[in-house]
Amino acid sequence: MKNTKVHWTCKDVTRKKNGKRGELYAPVMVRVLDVVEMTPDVKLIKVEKPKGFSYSPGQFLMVSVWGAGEAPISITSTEGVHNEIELCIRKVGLVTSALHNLKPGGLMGVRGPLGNRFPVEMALGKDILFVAGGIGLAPLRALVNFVLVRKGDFGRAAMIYGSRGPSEVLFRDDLKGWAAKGMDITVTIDRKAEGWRQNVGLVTEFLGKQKIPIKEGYAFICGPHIMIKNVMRDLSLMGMPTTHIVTTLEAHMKCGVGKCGHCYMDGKYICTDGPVFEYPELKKSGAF
Amino acid sequence: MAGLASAFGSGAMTNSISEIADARVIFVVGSNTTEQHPMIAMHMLEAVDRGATLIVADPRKTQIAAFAHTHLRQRSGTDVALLNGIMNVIIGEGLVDINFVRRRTENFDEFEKVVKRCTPEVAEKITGVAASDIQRVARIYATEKRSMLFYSMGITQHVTGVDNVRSCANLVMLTAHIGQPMTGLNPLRGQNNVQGACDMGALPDVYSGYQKVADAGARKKFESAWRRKLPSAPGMTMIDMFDSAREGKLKAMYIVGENPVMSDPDTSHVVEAIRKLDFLVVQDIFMSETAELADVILPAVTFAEKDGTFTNTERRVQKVRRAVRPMYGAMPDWKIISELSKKMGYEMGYRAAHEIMEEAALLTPVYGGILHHRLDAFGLQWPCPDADHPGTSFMHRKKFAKGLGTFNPIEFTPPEETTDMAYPFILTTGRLYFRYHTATMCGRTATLEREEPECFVEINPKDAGRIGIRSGNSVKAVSRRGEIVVKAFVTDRTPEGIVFIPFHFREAAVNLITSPAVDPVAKIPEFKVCAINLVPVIPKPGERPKNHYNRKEDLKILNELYEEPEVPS
Amino acid sequence: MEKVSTICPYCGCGCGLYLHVENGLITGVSPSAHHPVNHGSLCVKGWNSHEFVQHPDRLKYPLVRKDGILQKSSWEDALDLIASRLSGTREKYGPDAIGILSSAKCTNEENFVMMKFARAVIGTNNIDHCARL
Amino acid sequence: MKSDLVLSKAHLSYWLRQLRKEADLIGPLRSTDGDIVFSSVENIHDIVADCPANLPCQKEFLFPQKEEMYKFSPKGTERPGNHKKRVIFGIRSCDVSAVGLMDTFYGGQYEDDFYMERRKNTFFISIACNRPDSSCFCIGLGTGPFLKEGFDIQLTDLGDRHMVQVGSAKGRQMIKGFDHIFRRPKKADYDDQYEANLSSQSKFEKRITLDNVRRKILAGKVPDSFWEGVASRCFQCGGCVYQCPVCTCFNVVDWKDGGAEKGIRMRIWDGCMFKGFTKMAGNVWPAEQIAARTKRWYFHKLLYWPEQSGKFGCVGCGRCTITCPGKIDMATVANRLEKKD
Repeated sequence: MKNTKVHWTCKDVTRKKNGKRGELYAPVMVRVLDVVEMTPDVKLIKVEKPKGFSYSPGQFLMVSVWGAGEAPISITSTEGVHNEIELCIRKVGLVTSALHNLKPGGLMGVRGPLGNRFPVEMALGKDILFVAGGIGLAPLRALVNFVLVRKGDFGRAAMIYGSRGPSEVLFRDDLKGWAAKGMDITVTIDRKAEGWRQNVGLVTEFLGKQKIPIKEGYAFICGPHIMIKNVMRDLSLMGMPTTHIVTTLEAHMKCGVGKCGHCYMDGKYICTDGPVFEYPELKKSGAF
Repeated sequence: MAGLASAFGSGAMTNSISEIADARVIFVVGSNTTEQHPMIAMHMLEAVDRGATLIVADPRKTQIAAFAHTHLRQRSGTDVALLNGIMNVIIGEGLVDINFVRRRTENFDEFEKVVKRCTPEVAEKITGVAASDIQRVARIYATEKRSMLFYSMGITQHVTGVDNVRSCANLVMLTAHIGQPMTGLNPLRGQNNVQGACDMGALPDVYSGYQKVADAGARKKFESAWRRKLPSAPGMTMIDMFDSAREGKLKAMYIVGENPVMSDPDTSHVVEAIRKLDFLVVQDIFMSETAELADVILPAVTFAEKDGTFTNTERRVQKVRRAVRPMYGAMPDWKIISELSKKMGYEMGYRAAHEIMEEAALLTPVYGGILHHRLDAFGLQWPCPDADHPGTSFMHRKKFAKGLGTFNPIEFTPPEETTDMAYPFILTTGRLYFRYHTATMCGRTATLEREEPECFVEINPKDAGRIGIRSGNSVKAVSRRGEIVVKAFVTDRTPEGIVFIPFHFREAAVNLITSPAVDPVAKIPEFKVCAINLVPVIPKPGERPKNHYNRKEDLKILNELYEEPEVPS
Repeated sequence: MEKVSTICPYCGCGCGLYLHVENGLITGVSPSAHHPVNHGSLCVKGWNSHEFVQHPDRLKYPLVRKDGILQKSSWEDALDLIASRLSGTREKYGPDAIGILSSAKCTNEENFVMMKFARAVIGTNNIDHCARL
Repeated sequence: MKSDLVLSKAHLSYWLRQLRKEADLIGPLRSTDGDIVFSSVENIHDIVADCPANLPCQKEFLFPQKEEMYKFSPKGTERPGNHKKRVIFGIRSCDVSAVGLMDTFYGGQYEDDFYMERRKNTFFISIACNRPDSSCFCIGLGTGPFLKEGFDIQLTDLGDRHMVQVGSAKGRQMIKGFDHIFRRPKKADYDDQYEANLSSQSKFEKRITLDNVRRKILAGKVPDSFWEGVASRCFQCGGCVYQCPVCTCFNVVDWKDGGAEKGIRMRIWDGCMFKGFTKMAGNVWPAEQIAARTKRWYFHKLLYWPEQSGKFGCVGCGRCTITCPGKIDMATVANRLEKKD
């Protein structure tokens, strides 16, 4: 098991030819196949996969609606598991509101896939802890599905997923499916809610309660900035080597290809150097 | 400008912006200069770098106040008491320039009587500024020779606005800080061409160049040039017009490039007045709240599509040049009015903007030499009486425009609205750096729009603690006239008891709650003082965070899902 | 590429700036290096003062309210309507039943024409602007 | 690759006039207000060739402040594009160096087609700087006043003639077919060039070694309080970013034409000095403090540029010195840091 080579479902993205050669900012129009309302302000939008399009867990798309603008959205589907590209979109601004108005059959523009991927090969044969907060489950879902279809290549998998309230728990079917595949799942909500018999509290309170050996395990984290910061710190204090802690960051982006400068942070472009970072890279910056 | 005119005979910045850097003392009253007139603040900062003393009097801790050597945080609406206190010290300590007062001014004795009563201690009680600070500022200001005094809307937008300005004028005359470079009394005008609009006589009582309509001589001159009989009684100010419309007397209005629905105090009254009109024409570049109520809307052009002149706050008349053709089907305002006049049986016959200026120069003594062909290379500063005159960088040299400068005895009167148990906070309104007026222009500029996307209320940490709010919380601001909901922004920029709300935002139009009180002379609304209460807005249970998916079956599914997770092998 | 020297439309400082024009489109702004007020600087509003000029939200044609709804009109019709309504009001209620608000954003020439219009054409001194705000 | 020629000043206008037949000729002209501006040349003799070095920035010709990217409508999208050929005469060495930095930035892994298209069509005739302004400090950075490479054509004023150095294929294109006006330089020409070079160097008022500054920052000798002091004077005008020939940040904005589904997508200059620059959807503001933003601008130019490309993200043009209303420009700050211990 230890020596099994992971068979990547895709090649690494060639960094130049996105869309037509030379048109860096021209979105490719894709058709919306299905729209699933997950919570009051989160929708799962499934779009057709353009020919020759290939991506890895952790990458994102610049999604574009003419007249509203563009926004970076991480891909939540997994190649080889899903036929379509799935995007999990929370309504927060102009672009995401426009996306929420899309109906099946409508068109949206995409550019990508952009950014790096989760370096999951480093966790081969090891146990993995996923820590997600809110919409942060979306990028991790791609990785979880990736790992679970290659169950033999990895050790145990566990997840802590924090949500604001019961109604905001995303991907319920997936959670159920993962649990069925043997994943240890802890779902927690921030504050007590009527009728909720599950965990209450921040994700950090549940760290170390899984059957994952902290010192050898690997952690993949995504969520709000403050959650990422605390989880990374706590895990490293609990003894997880910092190189085993990986996160993916969200940032304001206008181009997605390292030109517009909006996501620039301490010498790194989140769009091209990230969005996936290992803890040591981030520790240098004051933000973490 | 009424205050300045009654003291000096002319209402404008007496000195020039380029003199600021060489001043020794800069006294700024009621002006958030770094944010509202950044390029003037740049000169002030330069002066400070060269060793000048900067004194700022403003209740709020603005950025310019952070550079001040002395920051006086007087209570809102107590400027007269503060200035009288300062002048009391100047008189009491013998710092008055008595030669200047004797030669160049009148009515000093009356004035002295009033100021005598306002000792620094009395002023301290009213303003909350320590008597020692008042004394220090008085000494600094009076003893340096190159002292410039600046003021802005923080002085004028009060019921006592004219009094405030007259007090400033008194201070300047008392110390002879006028009629020389690097001195003077300098109002910083808010909009690009307010000065020009006043100069050109867009006022109910004067023609261009402040020639009174009631003055038969002036009227005759205009009548003969325009070949029409002109009315002699002064007309209505804007505030009067809306009052008159509400009473059903004013029947039609023609509004050019203004948005009174947003910018005027007590919005609901303005809307009511406009709805009563038989006919409203609005001429503007974008759709505005006022235009939405109009019967006819005419598309005008922006500064980039027309020729003409703007007069800045230092009286500099400068050329605006057409850069692009008028967009779409829009026309310059002067052309529209010209066309309309023709249809109403009066042929103006202008073919270009410079022809209008030629006529204005002919009829306006202070603009006598302001002709377009002379304005390349940064314009000319009026008074510029003839075509050879080089313009005037500082005014009132050797004598005031009206002859002798007049001291006006000013007693302190409290603002129209004072706080009480029900309305314990003083609300002051104003602009933000990234925004401008009612946001028709900056709202369509990506960088500006992004920086301050939503309305807020600045509140002191102590007050915030007392009513139990934190930054980001929603608060309801309630006055005797209405209420708006805004986000709280807790900061010590604003002193205790005072809160600040910017007026640019349509969603939270602060003028729904501001006071309709106006200065009796200048008719400037009291935007800077109004009593309000702040009430935290607590989201009702189930409202936010939205929980309408929190149905029983949902919970059941979730509970079942995780109750007995399968243990991984 | 042309550079047109003009004055900033925002506050009363009256900073000198250049509008950059290419093929009839305004592509940028730069400060006047020797202007006595701004000496090669501008504030954020000045730097972005070009953007709203060619915004598609601009009013494009006269609008006249018909049956309660604002409808597109020609200049000719709109001006005819205004002329007849203003003349009618003046005849019925006298010139002082008409009020005119000029603008601090308009040029001197336009303000002069507005005041001439109010005083000579309408015959009222009811003219003012938002100087007080 | 490189070749040197001499052009009599009497022939300069002839040469430029011939070049103008093929392209839009842009040069430094005197405006109605007396400022020098770069704009299309109508009359060749209006060009002010020997003005001081504090010229407006050439960045707008390659990366305009507002640039239409796409026009969209229900029928589809259209890319307006810019194929206009331009010869820009009279930029200085610092700006030529800045164009080099821009090329690295906008090229690379992802190539910015909007920039590259303009770049491809732009030809520079630069002037080796013999009249540095008091704000200039290229001399400490090697980005001027005289360049050894990186230019298309570099002119050096030798009194009655110009030394014409050709440094690129575009440069060769511009002299092609003009053998009748150029001649090979003689020793005396090189002597004069050396002399011009020497005299220019002595005219610089500022000598700033950014390397010292960088080392100080890296050694942790610059506390945050220093940056807070700098930031307290920031007017948030964005002038430093807008005027910097190396700053490249932009925002992308969609303008919709009323209710219709048509409009334009354009990019406009943006700056890291603005609070909203890093604001994320849903009103999340990562870099709230002005000090953090100010620091970022300096760190990008002083630390990260060298880290990534071996060159400072500053060419010493001194434009921020002229434009900054708070006087917290690169030269002033670097000077203060250099003196600090």
